[in-house]
Amino acid sequence: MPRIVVDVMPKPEILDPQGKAIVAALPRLGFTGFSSVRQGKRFELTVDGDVTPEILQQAREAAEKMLSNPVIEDVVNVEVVAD
Amino acid sequence: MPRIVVDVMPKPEILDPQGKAIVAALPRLGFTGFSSVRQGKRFELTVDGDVTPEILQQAREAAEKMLSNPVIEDVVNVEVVAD
Amino acid sequence: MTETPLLGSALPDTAGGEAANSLLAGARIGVVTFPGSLDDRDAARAVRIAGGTAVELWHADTGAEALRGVDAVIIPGGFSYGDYLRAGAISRFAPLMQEIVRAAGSASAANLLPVLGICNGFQILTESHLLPGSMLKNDHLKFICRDQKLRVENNSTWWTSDYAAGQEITVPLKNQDGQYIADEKTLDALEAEGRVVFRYVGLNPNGSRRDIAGISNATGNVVGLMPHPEHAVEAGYGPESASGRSSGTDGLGFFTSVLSKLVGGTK
Amino acid sequence: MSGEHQTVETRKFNIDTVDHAARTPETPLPWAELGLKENEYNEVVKILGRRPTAAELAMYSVMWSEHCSYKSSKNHLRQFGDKVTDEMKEHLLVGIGENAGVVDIGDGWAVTFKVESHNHPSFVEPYQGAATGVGGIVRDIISMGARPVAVMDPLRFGAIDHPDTARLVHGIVSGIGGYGNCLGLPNIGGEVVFDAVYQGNPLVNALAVGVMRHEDIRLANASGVGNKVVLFGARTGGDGIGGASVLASESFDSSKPSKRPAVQVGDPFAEKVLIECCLELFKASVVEGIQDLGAAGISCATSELASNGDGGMNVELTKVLLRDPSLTPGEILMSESQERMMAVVTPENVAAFEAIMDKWAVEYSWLGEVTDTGRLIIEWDGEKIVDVDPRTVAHEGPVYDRPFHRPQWLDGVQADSFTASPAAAHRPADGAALAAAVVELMASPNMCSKDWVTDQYDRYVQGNTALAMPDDAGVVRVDESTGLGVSISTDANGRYSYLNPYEGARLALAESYRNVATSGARPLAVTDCLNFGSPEDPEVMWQFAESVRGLSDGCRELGVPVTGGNVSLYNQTGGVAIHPTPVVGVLGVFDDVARRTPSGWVEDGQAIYLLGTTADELDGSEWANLRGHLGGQPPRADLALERQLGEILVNASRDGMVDSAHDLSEGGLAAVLVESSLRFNVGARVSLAAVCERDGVDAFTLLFSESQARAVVAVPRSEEIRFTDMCTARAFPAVRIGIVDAESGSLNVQGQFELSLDELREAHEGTLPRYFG
Ligand SMILES: Nc1ncnc2c1ncn2[C@@H]1O[C@H](COP(=O)(O)OP(=O)(O)O)[C@@H](O)[C@H]1O
Ligand SMILES: [Mg+2]
Repeated sequence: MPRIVVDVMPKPEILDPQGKAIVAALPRLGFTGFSSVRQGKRFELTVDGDVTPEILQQAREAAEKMLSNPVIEDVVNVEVVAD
Repeated sequence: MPRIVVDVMPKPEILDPQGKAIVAALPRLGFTGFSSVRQGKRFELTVDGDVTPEILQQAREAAEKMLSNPVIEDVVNVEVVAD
Repeated sequence: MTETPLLGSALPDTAGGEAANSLLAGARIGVVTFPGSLDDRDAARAVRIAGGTAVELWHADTGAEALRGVDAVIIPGGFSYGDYLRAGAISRFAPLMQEIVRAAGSASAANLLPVLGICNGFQILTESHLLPGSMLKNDHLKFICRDQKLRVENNSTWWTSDYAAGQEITVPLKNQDGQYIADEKTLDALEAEGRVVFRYVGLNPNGSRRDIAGISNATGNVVGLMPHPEHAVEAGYGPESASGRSSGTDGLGFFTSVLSKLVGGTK
Repeated sequence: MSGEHQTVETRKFNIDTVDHAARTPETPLPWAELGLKENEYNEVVKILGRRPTAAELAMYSVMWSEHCSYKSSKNHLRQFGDKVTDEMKEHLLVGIGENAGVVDIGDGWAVTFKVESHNHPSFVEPYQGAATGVGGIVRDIISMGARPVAVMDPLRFGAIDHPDTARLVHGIVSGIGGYGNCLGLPNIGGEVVFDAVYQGNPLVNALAVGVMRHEDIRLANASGVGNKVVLFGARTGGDGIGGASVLASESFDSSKPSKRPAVQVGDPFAEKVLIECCLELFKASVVEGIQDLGAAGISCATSELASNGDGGMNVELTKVLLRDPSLTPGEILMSESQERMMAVVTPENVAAFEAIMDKWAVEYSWLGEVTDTGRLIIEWDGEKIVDVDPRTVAHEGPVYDRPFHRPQWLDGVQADSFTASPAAAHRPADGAALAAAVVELMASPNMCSKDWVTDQYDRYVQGNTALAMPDDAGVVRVDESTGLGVSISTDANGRYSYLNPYEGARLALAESYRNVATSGARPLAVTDCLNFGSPEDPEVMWQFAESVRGLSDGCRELGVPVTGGNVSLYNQTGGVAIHPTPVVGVLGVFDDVARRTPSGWVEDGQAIYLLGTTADELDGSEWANLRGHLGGQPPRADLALERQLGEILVNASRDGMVDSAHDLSEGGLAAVLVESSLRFNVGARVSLAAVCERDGVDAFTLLFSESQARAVVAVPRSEEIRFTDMCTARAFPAVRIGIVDAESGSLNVQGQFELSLDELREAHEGTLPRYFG
């Protein structure tokens, strides 16, 4: 079944405690090549039938209205993934 | 600066409580085209210099070892994103 | 951890009691502190109330000395490293955890370190693969704090020997990510081997598979559970009991169990 | 870890230096956008003798804001100090003016506590707003040198069925829990009130309490010339300076667009580490002065530290560790990034300080040092961008005597008494109607069980919680060897204050005091958070003035001082202000918390006594509220009577004469009978007849009136004579109204009704889950 992926990330100017905790821990495992990490959310919405333009529009709206908090997050990506 | 994106999703056979809550709430906002939702994580790792094969390998390992827990999650994607 | 004087020993102050006291006090139980540990001082208090000696262990210490020669270890509750990524995901890589994993899981079978993981400690033990399975967010997605009834399903572990098999106890439960999960094969194996040590009774507070509240490893020296026995060791500060006034002390048995096993020389 | 190596090359600003400002007096500055009034800006120019630099403008504008300067409230708040008696000073170690007040609780122990608001941020972003509210008040407590030991959260929401309420309830409750639980602070109480007046303006107040030894008390001052100034904790980002983006170009000649988040995001993990590392600093005695960073960030911390100390400080601003390198100097000064502290350290202690930071992996940077010049000088890469007398920034800001007058509409409101109104027409009279009324009351949004909220808070952590929700007060043990401990309650009733702000404030104090005494503790001190509408509205200003007068008079009558608190103004939507809501927190002390009194019945056969008298005081009551009525006068506050009742409750608890006690407040006797039954699922048989006859009221009034200075206690049979003798000796009215009944599983009000505890529980506990899931 087709899916729509929605990616939501904390706004760049907003503190991201999750990312901060990870970037501090990575070197302990010997991973030293990363200067910062940000942690966001990835949603996969399964569509019942075909991904019509209306459905995609619904996903966009849901992304803005429910899946993200516009005060602190940005929707960085809404795309259809075939299986 | 270049970034590596790591996507982690709950395993398909695991009931994802957050996804369940979302799919229950969507119709209340008039979004009726989706039969299921799963919520995973998206990490953006910023690389200091160039994304060498070694760095990408580090990201893959970090994804498997720390960013995900194989009992409940799959790493579904590790890719380089240019800015 | 010893900022304020603690209440005296919970053991009866009889003639024999004193000898037993000093004997118990000889048993040294380590309590691990990670950045973000919250119930470390509470766990240390529980050890002392049970009559043992609590020893502070620091997450960043390295090498075999990091364990400071303790006879057993408690990994307490809290939000180590904020638990932002997954509960326990980062603590697992702390240097001290490497030592604990070595001492508890891979030494010669005769000499395994007893380890108790409470709440975040349980999560850390699963992330470290000392215990199978993992934890998801509670099915209702909220943090929950309540007095929780449990059944002790297995009283032959290092941490449950002072309970009767099937005994029901009440201890506080408080967490956000407490839904225990493992695949069916693992769950069946846990059941078959008697490694389901505690089950929720009455209400399953988080959707855990098969009402599992706590489990052990195959040798019974490593036990993890979501509820907090260290918050039910002192009358007046524990869960409600029939007499009101927070007088429940059902959690004390965890700490007396390991102490009596240790001084009984069964280690 | 240290920021000594931070490079400045990447940060190119058109720096507005002090010299530049002196040379360019005509440059127009965006003072109005930054919230300064024209007269205030002119005052700044007068103080400096020139136009301010951009950085100075940032400092003055934020420090002279209502929030930081208390310019509208200062003149009134003075009464808290002016009315203090010697009795009230007895236990006071640190009074108003520091980060939080400190009281002596004996045996060398001291307690600090304070309540603060985070109302506006919580409306915009409920989770983070509430979370950072907890974070901010906890840092106030740490900066006094104390270990935080508990938090409380008095909350006000709009109507329970309004479409926006669920968003706020979910966000705010999980924000308070998310931060407090992660810090390891037990939540031991608070309030949840629903009222349409808070629809666009919920109130999120947070209280924290901390304990320390007397010798550990720390103050916010920078003394000792040559001592080093250090900033530590989280990095500085653009948090909370959304409105200040006009400073994006510090020369004001270009219009570089700037997107600064107005919302602060909290990192409770960072704060937990900060707590532990500060306590280690205190234990090792390596800091001379310390200040938390809250509103106005570095502006506030540097100017207050300097102004409270030897008067001078030099700071190099490029040393500040940044999360967002594009911040301008003015923005850095104004940023409200969370989880930061500033300290003053002697040169000898620098190494010890750094070792403790490194142990906890806390970032820090040395910004400058203390001087005796009387000037706060801030440089940017060696160039002077601030040169001010710190007192003019921190303490000598504008003070307004805002005009106020009693609203004309108040006469009409006060004349509209509930009992005479059409709303009271169908007053329940027979047993069946009274039973239905009791169930309706106890299921109503304000009187229903708050478990749905409080179950999301950890009340066990630290292992010292002796009482918490749903008892009258939260109680924590301070000294494990003796049982010495404290009890705290917070209360306010916006409807009472709307009807009569002077009495409303005294009533809030009375209830909080009564709650603490009911738990068995001797009340010692007060903190308050005054939530009001716009001070520029003379009628709101009058409500404010009356409330402060009432609270300060009340404190004098009860002999307990206000030790600190917070004022939150401009709580209104459109032109409509919230009800005046003076939240009052009272702290009491126990010699041994083992003696505390829970609010529910336990032991079968114990005698139930009602203390105090009941009059027809239904105006402003929960019952009138249920019938949509708000008018008349609130209940009479007789604080001498409250004091007497308090003494009886405290003595009875100390001497083991009562096993349970619950004070009467919102919902009156009806609420107490139900709550005391449900607490441990133990019912009772009571009779109202004797009290009705003595007080000349009917059963309905006795059940629902909100007369003050009352409580219900359960007395063991063996103690009855001693207890009644004590009441008689003090001439305090006490009537035996019934018996605890452990078998029946019901609340039986003889001759009126019998309600099963199951039915009551379902009604009482079902409401919040029904609305919020
Ligand atoms: N937001 C909250 N956080 C924590 N505890 C709360 C909150 N709201 C209510 N409570 C607790 O629920 C109980 C009942 O509240 P309330 O009826 O307002 O008490 P009281 O009338 O005695 O002041 C009290 O123990 C109170 O502290
Ligand atoms: Mg009360």
